[in-house]
Parts: sequence; structure tokens; C-alpha cells
Amino acid sequence: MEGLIKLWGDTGLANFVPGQIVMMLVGALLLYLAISRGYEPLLLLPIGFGCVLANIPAAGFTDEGGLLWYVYHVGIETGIFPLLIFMGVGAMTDFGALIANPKMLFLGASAQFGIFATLFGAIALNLVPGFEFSLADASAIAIIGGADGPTAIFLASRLAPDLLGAIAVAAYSYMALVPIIQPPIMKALTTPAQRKIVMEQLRPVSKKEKVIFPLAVLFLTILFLPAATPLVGMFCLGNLMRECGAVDRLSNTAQNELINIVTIFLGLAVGSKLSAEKFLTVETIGILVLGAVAFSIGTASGVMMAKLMGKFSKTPINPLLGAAGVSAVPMAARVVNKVGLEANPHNFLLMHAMGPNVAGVLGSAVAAGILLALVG
Amino acid sequence: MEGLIKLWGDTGLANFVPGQIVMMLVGALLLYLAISRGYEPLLLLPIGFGCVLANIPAAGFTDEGGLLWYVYHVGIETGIFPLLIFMGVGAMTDFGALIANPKMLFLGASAQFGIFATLFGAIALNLVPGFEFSLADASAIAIIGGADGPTAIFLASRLAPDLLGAIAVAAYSYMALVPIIQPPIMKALTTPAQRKIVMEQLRPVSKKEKVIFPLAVLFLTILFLPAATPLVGMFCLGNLMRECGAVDRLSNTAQNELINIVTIFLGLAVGSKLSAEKFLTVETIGILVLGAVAFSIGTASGVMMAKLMGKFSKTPINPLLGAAGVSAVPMAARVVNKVGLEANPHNFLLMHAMGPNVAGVLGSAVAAGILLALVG
Amino acid sequence: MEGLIKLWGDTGLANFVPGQIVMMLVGALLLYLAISRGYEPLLLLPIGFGCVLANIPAAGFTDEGGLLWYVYHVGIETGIFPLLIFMGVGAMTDFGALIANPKMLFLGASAQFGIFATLFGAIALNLVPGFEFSLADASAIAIIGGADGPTAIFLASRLAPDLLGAIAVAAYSYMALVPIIQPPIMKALTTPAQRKIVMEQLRPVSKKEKVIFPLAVLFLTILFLPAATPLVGMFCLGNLMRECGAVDRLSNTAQNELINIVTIFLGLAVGSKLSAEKFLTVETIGILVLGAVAFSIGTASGVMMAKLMGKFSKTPINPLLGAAGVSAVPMAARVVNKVGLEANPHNFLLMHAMGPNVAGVLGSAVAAGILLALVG
Amino acid sequence: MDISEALATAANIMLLGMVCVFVFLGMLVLALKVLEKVAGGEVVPAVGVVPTKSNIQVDANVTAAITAAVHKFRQTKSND
Amino acid sequence: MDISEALATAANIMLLGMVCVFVFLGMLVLALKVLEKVAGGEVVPAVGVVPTKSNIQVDANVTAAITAAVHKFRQTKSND
Amino acid sequence: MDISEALATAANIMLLGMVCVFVFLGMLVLALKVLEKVAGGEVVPAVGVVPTKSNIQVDANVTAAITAAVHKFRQTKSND
Ligand code: NA
Ligand code: NA
Ligand code: NA
Repeated sequence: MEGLIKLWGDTGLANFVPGQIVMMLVGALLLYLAISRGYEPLLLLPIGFGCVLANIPAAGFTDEGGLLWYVYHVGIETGIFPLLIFMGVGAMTDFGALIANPKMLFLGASAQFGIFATLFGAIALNLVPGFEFSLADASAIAIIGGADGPTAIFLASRLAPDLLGAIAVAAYSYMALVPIIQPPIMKALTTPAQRKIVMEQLRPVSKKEKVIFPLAVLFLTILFLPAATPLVGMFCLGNLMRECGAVDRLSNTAQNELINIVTIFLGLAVGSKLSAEKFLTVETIGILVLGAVAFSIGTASGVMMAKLMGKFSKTPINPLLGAAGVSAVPMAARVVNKVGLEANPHNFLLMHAMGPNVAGVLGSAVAAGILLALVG
Repeated sequence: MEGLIKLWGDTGLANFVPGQIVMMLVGALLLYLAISRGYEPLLLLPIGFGCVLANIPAAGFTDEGGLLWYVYHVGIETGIFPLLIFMGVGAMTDFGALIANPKMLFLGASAQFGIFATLFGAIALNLVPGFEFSLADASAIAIIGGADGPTAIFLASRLAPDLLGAIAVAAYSYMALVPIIQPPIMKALTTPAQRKIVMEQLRPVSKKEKVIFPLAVLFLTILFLPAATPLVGMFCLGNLMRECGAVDRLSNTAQNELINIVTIFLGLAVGSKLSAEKFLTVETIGILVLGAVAFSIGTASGVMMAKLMGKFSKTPINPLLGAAGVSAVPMAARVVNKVGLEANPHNFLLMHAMGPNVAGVLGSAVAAGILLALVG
Repeated sequence: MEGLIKLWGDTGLANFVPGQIVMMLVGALLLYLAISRGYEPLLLLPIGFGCVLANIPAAGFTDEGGLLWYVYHVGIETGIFPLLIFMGVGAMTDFGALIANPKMLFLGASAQFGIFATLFGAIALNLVPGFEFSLADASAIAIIGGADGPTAIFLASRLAPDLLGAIAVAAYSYMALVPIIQPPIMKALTTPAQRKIVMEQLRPVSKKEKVIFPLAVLFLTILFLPAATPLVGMFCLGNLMRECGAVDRLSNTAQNELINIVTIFLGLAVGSKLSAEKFLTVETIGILVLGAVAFSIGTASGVMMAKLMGKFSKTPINPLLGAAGVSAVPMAARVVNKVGLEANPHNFLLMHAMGPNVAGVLGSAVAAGILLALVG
Repeated sequence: MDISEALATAANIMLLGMVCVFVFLGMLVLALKVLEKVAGGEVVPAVGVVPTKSNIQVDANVTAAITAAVHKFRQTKSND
Repeated sequence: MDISEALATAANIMLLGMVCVFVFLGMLVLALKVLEKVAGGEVVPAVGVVPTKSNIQVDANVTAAITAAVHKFRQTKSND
Repeated sequence: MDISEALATAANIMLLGMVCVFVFLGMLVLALKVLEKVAGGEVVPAVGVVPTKSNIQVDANVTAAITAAVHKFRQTKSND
């Protein structure tokens, strides 16, 4: 009888607090979005599952010595997991389209206005009672506009660990929502004639260019922005392993087994930060709103820049390409392609959009470095 | 000359103590069983090798800073390795047969009587002079009857780390011996007519059912037995990744490279606990005897339950299926199939036996949770 | 404006110290050798990249909490990474050629004279002002002559961590230079007639022999040289997993994904030791010179031993085989084959050279154990 | 704790444990019955070997190669 | 730091950040222009699917097998 | 420790080390001779490329596919 009472006293039923129930529903929602809607399932499934585990009453997953506690401290507090993901992404990324058309980097640059405008917006939100974002908080929130998961997690782990859960969830959710968020903005800022513009075919790119590219990027980062070298450096390492042709077995492992293993743990660790006391706050609402704003501003800035560049360019530039500058690889490039096809069924923009798309990855890593240098 | 003396003083020959020699022979025996007899080679080979390494005189594998010391502290003391194995096993397990015939869960439940009866037996063994099992020791020993390696290692690392080596070795050895231990018990408790019973074909199972199943199991565990959520949670995560279809690359890595890497280290770490002073004790004999008893009682309970259920069931139930309830996946199910074929050469029970077999995995994880809640 | 000054103050341009620039060039040189010249790219690419990252001013890769700091402390200070590499190499090594012709072990033994002569040379170098190698330093430097990367890294991490970067770079560079270093020595010490000697075909080797071989090696090491058991033990574990046929999935993972993952991190960690204050010293010049000497002496000793053995052997022995005794698998064996073909276009020595080649691996692991026992 | 007390505790755990295991897995049985009602019915093979991606790929490669080869061969033949 | 001061700082960072991003990526544009001069020109497809090693292997295997099979078949035919 | 002493130690280690390496590997030679007596004799190729599982699979697939293709082709031919 005593044992029965003890067992009952240990059940979830006897220990649930309301916040945990809500967070479990949040976790279930993430799982639903990942599995049934296909929203960034590789990350949102482990994040959602981690959220559920972290909120089990009396199970101790996030207490010192618990599974998620170890995973978070080993992988995210040290910054190692997002950097390994970045290495793997580098090993998966083909910069050919960007090397063939370097101007696309300006689209990737202007789309970062989503980040910096949101930083300002987050500070402005402090005018609303209940919000008290520090500059570090605001920077971590703003990076959502970079539309790049590992960059957001890395920066949040450095500047605002308490907000990491909400920031990561917002970043991946909006990346999945790119096909819904971007098209209206793209259409509002362009005329059908502009959307029909056909781009010139990309020039061939030599292997040598592809090998030197990551080294050149790293070199510039070393010279001008060492704070960005962890992110950019690991990304370039991955890309160098991919392109050099001498270490294919390392490159394959980096972009397959290693990134898969790290993804599982990264997701669980992010999910472990989704506790009621940290997520069920007014800040989270602010973060979600600001994240949506950041994506929208980034998209609009990219499109406007593409229009501007088109005016001065010798070769025509389809302004839709600017939307791909937010990164969200390869989703944003696909959205550009789709919206372009709606206007001109023979105009395939996918390859051209990959240029600004990968430029956006570099752009947000650079922006993260700037924020680290100024605020960190 | 001085150097020669120093070298001689460092040789194994000059430093061996008798216990180490015996433990090396134990390690060699495990290697022999793994390689030549095919007894659970994936685990017993690394365990045997780890046992040999751990008992090398003056090599310091298990001293602080030694290889096996690191592996044990990082992987087993934290509980992480068995949990990752469980995730991988979840990603390898098809619950279709169980979902199609849920009653089989009762077979998986009754086979756990092997665990709880052995717990009683272990305490009773204290009546024999020389044995002094605490309740925690007895629980860790009893879980051998669960016939599930990672569950046994996880529980032993929590309740009785000193006995971990002997418990793990016993668990895997008896799992390998299932084809020898079970058939006599199965035949003694059933008539040839009963063994000939043909089961109805299993109904088809939808993908949706398979996706919801791990979530339902996790949900019940959260509500009623949070202590079991580390084991059950990671198992369900693996199974969800497998069945949801959205994260195949994670699922493949979890059930291949990740589980392989962890298996090597887990085996070495378990082997590192096979030191003379902890293994060459009267307790080890007790553990080996109790483990055999546990398997036998579990098998018998399963078969008896299947006979009982057959009496009340509308559709016929072959009592042999009960033996598969101990888990030992997929060995026990194969044994059921083989014994069934001996009685009726046209009666293939393998698929039907997979139901109680995987139910046994859940059953012993639940039993482990109960023991953790009551004793831990 | 203030922000701009802060950003400028953080740039690499404003913080570079001359030593870092030189080390970056060293890193770039290693990358060039790896990528364009194909010099041991699997290791030299990550080492070169790690060297570049470690010397970025104000980026903190090697400060406590930095990425490379973690990687070094977790993987090399503990000795775990080189041991895992060794396990993987064991799983990739076929000892068939050696088992078929055990005498080849004497070639692998005599080539280790390169190690011990270099140890003497390193101490003798203390006569030159500016050099102050301790016995531990000298031993770590000498192991370069073993022509085996993980052995060199393991021993250096134990005996002379400050010299680890230079030692590892020297070891891998000279291994890559084997096709340039060895042929002149081989030709100087042999006559064309000797180089034309055709070897008898190797006898078939049974699976049983291959399975027992790693166990026999481990057994002898346990008896006579426990200090070598970490290296030899992990090597034998990998080889046993390969040959036993019962754990192919573990063996495949050990020789593919696991070794690839560890290789990336090992390379980065080694590169992190290439800092200006530790590499840009007169000691490094000494290490590079001694390393070249060690390779040359090892090659010469092997060839001389092969000539000596040929005089007493019933079956003919091509003295070129001795050069393969330095290890540098499989480069040295290929060099033997090539030089042999130059003398006799129908004489394929590759398979015969694999015997002394893998014997050299064992030989240098044994030599490392002796040095650890005497000096460590 | 003397031995008889320990035995009583052990018996207690034995009883309680078996009850809990049965209750827990019994609830799962109920849950699965509900699940079948809610989500079952789709007719796909319950269990069986699903062709893996690599097999399919190989087969596709093989088929394509053979198609080409046989086609070529046929042409060669017809030119004879 | 009061809110207006914080806003000023944020505006400052916004301006500075965008300038830096543009300068940095602008320099990369220049670098790529130089790179094209130095290393460009090799005519290989800019982007597209590169056959992976395993594909090549399979194809080689397939080709070898088919060559053998067709050869054998031809011989068989000629013996008819 | 002055330099001449250090040199003496180094020479000592050199001698001792080479002796130990030779003794150790010499014992291994003996062990291998014994091993050949005990376990040798099975006639399998000593060294060479062992077909990996995936190769075998591919070959099996290929063979099956070709068998089918050639069979089909033969039938087609005979219908001509
Ligand atoms: Na971006
Ligand atoms: Na069980
Ligand atoms: Na060597």
C-alpha cells in the first residue's frame, strides 16, 4: 500500500503543473508540424520531442545529470553542435551559382537588413510594458531574420541562452513558412513584367575557383571580422573538403552521418530549453512577432535591392531573386522559382536563385559576427 | 642493465596477479562465445575485449585518465550509451505485429514475472551465508529476466554499478542461450496439440497507427510512470523517427552508424567493469544462477498466460507465443517459430511472435521504471 | 563612430602579430600540399585548416572554451583520438601477407632502428647551442621515424605535448614524401641484380589464422610490454572485428564513419598546436631535420636487414622489401613495387611488401611502448 | 532491515510490480483498440520487407543500363 | 541606459551593421572578379549533378556485367 | 644530467630498444610458425580483394536483371 502511494506520488498525473501541460502541447504541435506538415522535420521533430521530454514532471531530463542536461551542456553551451552543423552544411553547399555571378552577394547583403531592422524593433518593443530586452537579447532575436538555424542557435547560445528555445523554434518555423510568408511580399513589390525577366545563362565555373572560394571567404573574414570566424571557418572547412576532391570520405561523413548525429542531439538540446518558465512568457510572443517582421523585412529589402541593381546592370536581373537573399536554403530559392514560373512558365530561376540564397548564408554569418563583436 | 630491469619490472609477466589471469580467461571465453559460437557477438566481443584490456597488469586502462575509464564515465555513468542504444533499437523495431494484435501485450506483461520473482529470489538468497544483496542489488539482478541488454545496463548503472559487469554479461549470455533455455520449458508446459494451433492472419496496419503508436506509449508512460521515460522516451523517439517518414536520414543514422559506434564503446565500458575483485565473488555465482532462474520463470509465465488467454479468446492462441514475451528480440520469436514448426511443419509463427516479443521490450522497460521508482 | 572603432579594434588587420602571419602561411602551405600535391590529404588538410584557425588573432579558437581547445582536450590530451584512429586502421589492415611470411617481421623490426638512432641524434643535437631536448622530447621526436601518424601523435601527447604540432606535421609530411625519400636510398644500397629478385608466391592463409593473429599479438604485448597495450590493443580490436566475421557492422563503422569523424577532429586538434610560439622555434628545425634522418636510417636499416636475411634464407628475398618496414602503409609498399618494377618489369612486389609494411606498424607501436616504459 | 522484513518488501514489490505492469500494458491495449478505430483501416501490408532506397536505385540503374545495352545489341544485330 | 539611448545605440548598430555587411560582401565580389580572371576559364558545367562515386561504380559493374552477358549471349547465338 | 651522461642513456635506450623490438617481433615470428601448424592449411587465397557485401549484392542484382533481360530478349528474337 505504501509502495502504491509512492508510485502514485511519482506519476506524471500527480505532479503535472499547468505550464508543463501547455509546453507538452507546444511540443506536440511542433511534432505535428514536422511530421504532418513537413515543416523542417529534421530539426522540428527532435526539438518537439525534446520539448516533450523536458517537460515531463519528476523525470529530471533537464536536471543536472539528466540526459538533456548533458546534451545541452556538451553541445550547445560549448557552441560545438551548431558549428558542426555549419561544417556539414558547408560540405553540402555548391557555390557554383554564386561564383558565376558574384553580384548576387549584394542581394544576400541587403536581405540582412531584416536582421538589423529587427534589432531596432526589439529595442523599440521595450516601450511596450512587459518587454525588457537587453541589447544582447535583441541581437539574438534579430538573427532570426538571418533565416539560418545553426547561426541563430550559435548566436543565441552566446548572447541570450534563456531565449534560445524560443529563438530556435521561431527561426526553424519561419524557415518552413517561407513559401507562405514570401510570395505576397514578392508580388506586392514587383510588376508582372519584372517577374517575367529572363536571366542570362550562368558561365561555367572551374574547379579551381570552387576550391579557392572558401579560402578567400575565410581570408576576408580573418582580416576584417574575426568574431565571425567560428561560423564562417567551419562552413569554409566543410566547403573546402567538398570541393578539393582529395578528402571525399571526410566530406561525405561531414554531410551525412556526422551532421545527422549532431542534428538529433542539437534538436533535443534546443527542445530542452523549451520549459514553461522560459517559453510561456510575453517575451516569446515578442520573439515570434519580431521573427515574422524580420523575415518580411529581409525579403522586401532583398527584392528592392534586386530592383535597384536591375536599373544599373548591363544584364537583366529578375527582382524576385532578391527574396532568396534571406538564405533559408534551398526553400527560398524554390519559392523564387515557383513565383517566377507563375509569371512566365518557361523561366526557370532556380539555379540563378541559388546564388543569392547561399550569399544569404554568408551574409547572416557575417551579421552574426558583427553582432558578436559589437554586443557580445 | 638498469633499463632492462625497469622494462622487466613493467612486463605483464612480472605484475600478473592470479585474479587478472582468471579474468583474462573469462574475457577469452566471452570472445570465444562471441566469435566461434555466435553468442550475441555485437556486444560480447567488445565486452570480452574490454575485459581483457581492463585486466592487463600495469596498463592502467581503468585508472583515472585511462581509455576505459573515460569511456565508462562518459557513457555509462551518465546513462547516455544505453539510452542511445535504446533509441537505435527503437528505430529498428517494427511494431506492426503488435499493433495488429494488441492482446499480445499481456504476454509481454506476464513474462515480466521473471523479473519480479527473481527480485524476491535474490533477497531470499541472503539466507545463504555469503550473500548480502541489498534491495537495489536485487532489483538490478532481477532485470536480467527482462532479457534486454540496454535496459539491464541502464538499471544496473543506476542501482548497482559494482554488479554491472556481471549483470550485463549474464543478460547477454542468457539472451544468446535462449534457443537452449526456452524449448524444454515450452514443451513441458504445452501439449503437442496446443503447439499445433494455427493463428489467424494479422490485419494490415496503417502508417498512421504506426506513427501514433510510439507517441501513445510515451504519453501513457508520462502519465503513469515518469521514472521509465528515459528508456521509453528514447525508444519511442527512435521508433517515431523510423515510422514518420519525414526524417529517414536521422532514422538511418540512429539504427546504423550511431548505434554501431555506441555499441563498440558500450561493450568496452561494460568489459571494464569485469575486474577480479568485482567479478570473482560469490555474488557473481548468485547472479548467474538468478539470471537463469529469471529467464526460465519469465518463459514459463509467458506460456502459462498464453494458455490462459487461449481459453477466453474468440480466436485461437498458440501458447508457444508466450515464450516470446521475455523479449530477447528477435531470438525468442525465432525459437517460438522453430518449436512451432516442429509440431506443425506448415505453421509459421514468426510474425505472430514478433508481437509479444516487442511487447516484452516495453514490458521490461516499464518494469525497470517501476523498480527505479520504488527502489532507486 | 565608437562602434566603428570597436569593430576596427577587433579586426584581424589590427591585431595580427608577425608570428601569426607566418603560421598562417605554414597552414596555407599544408593546405597546398594536401590539396594540390596530394600529400596525405586526409590529415594534412584538417591540420592545415586547424593551423589557420588557431592563428586567427582575437578569435580565441585555442583559448579555454574555444572550439579547438575543446577538441584538443577531449581528444588528444586524453589520448582517445589516436587510439580510435588506430582501431580503425586495424579494421582496415589485412595481415594475410605477413601471416604467410612471418620472417618479414624482422624487416619491420630493423626499420625501427630509424627511431632509436634518431633518439640518440636528438640528444646529440643538444651539443648545438639553442637545442635543449629532454629525453622525453627526444623520444617523441624519434617516433617520427616510425612513419605512423597516430602512434606519433599518441606518444607526443604523452611525452612532449608542446612539440606535438611539429612532430605530427613532420610525421605526416615525411610519410607523404616517402616516394621521394626512399628510392635513392634503396638504389644506393642494392645492385640491379638484387632488385630483380623474384619472390616465391605467398601461401594461402586460413581465416582461423587471421582471427587468431590479433589475439596472439595482443597476448604477447600483455605478457611483455603492457605499456604498448593501448596502441596495440585498439589496433588488435579493430583487426579482430574485421577478421572474425561476426561483427561486420561494427568493423565497417570503425573503418569508415568513426575513423572519418575522428580524423577531422584529430587533424583540427593537431593544427591547434601549431602556434607561433611553439612552432617558430629552432626546435622545429631540429625536429624536421631529425625526422628526415629518421626516415632515411629506417629505410636503410630495413634494406640492409633484407640483404642480410637474403644471405641466410632458403628462399630468395628481394632486399627492396626492407624499405617497406618503416610502415607508412601503403605508400612504402607501393614504392617498393615501383622501384622493383623499374629493375624487372614483370616482378610485382606489392603483395610481398605488404608483409614488412604492416610489420612496421606493429614494430613502431612496440617501439612506442618501449619508449613509454623507459622514458614516460 | 532483517531478512524477513526484506522478504516482505520484496514480496510487496513483486505483487505491486506485476499489477502495475499489467495495468500499464492493459491501458496500452485499450489505447491500441481506440487507435485501430481512429486510424486503422488503410489497407497496406502489416509487416514485410519494404524495398530500401539503395535497392531501388541499383535496380533502376541496372534496368537503364540493360535497356541501353540490349537496344544497342539489337541494333548491332540488325546491321549484321 | 534609458530607452532613447538604447534606441540610439540600436540605430547605430543597424547602420554600422548594414555598412559592414555591404563592405564585406562587396570585397568578396571584388575578390570573385579577381578569382575569375585568375582561375576561371576551364569549361566545365557551372552547376549540375556530378555523378557520385557509387554511381560510377555501379555503372562500371553494370557495364562490365552486361558486356560479359551480351558477349556470352552472342556466342551462344552463334552456336545455334 | 650533463650531456655525456644523456648520450650514454640514449645509447643505452637505443641498444635496449632494438633488442626488445627484435625479441618481441621474433617471438611473434615463432608464434606465427606455431599458428601455421595449428590453424593453417585451409586453402583460401592468402591475399587479394575480397568481394564486399555490396559488390556481391550489386552483382547478384545485375546478374538477375541480365538473366531476365537476355531471356526476354531471346524470346523477342524467337518471335521475330
Ligand atoms: Na541569411
Ligand atoms: Na522483456
Ligand atoms: Na613503423
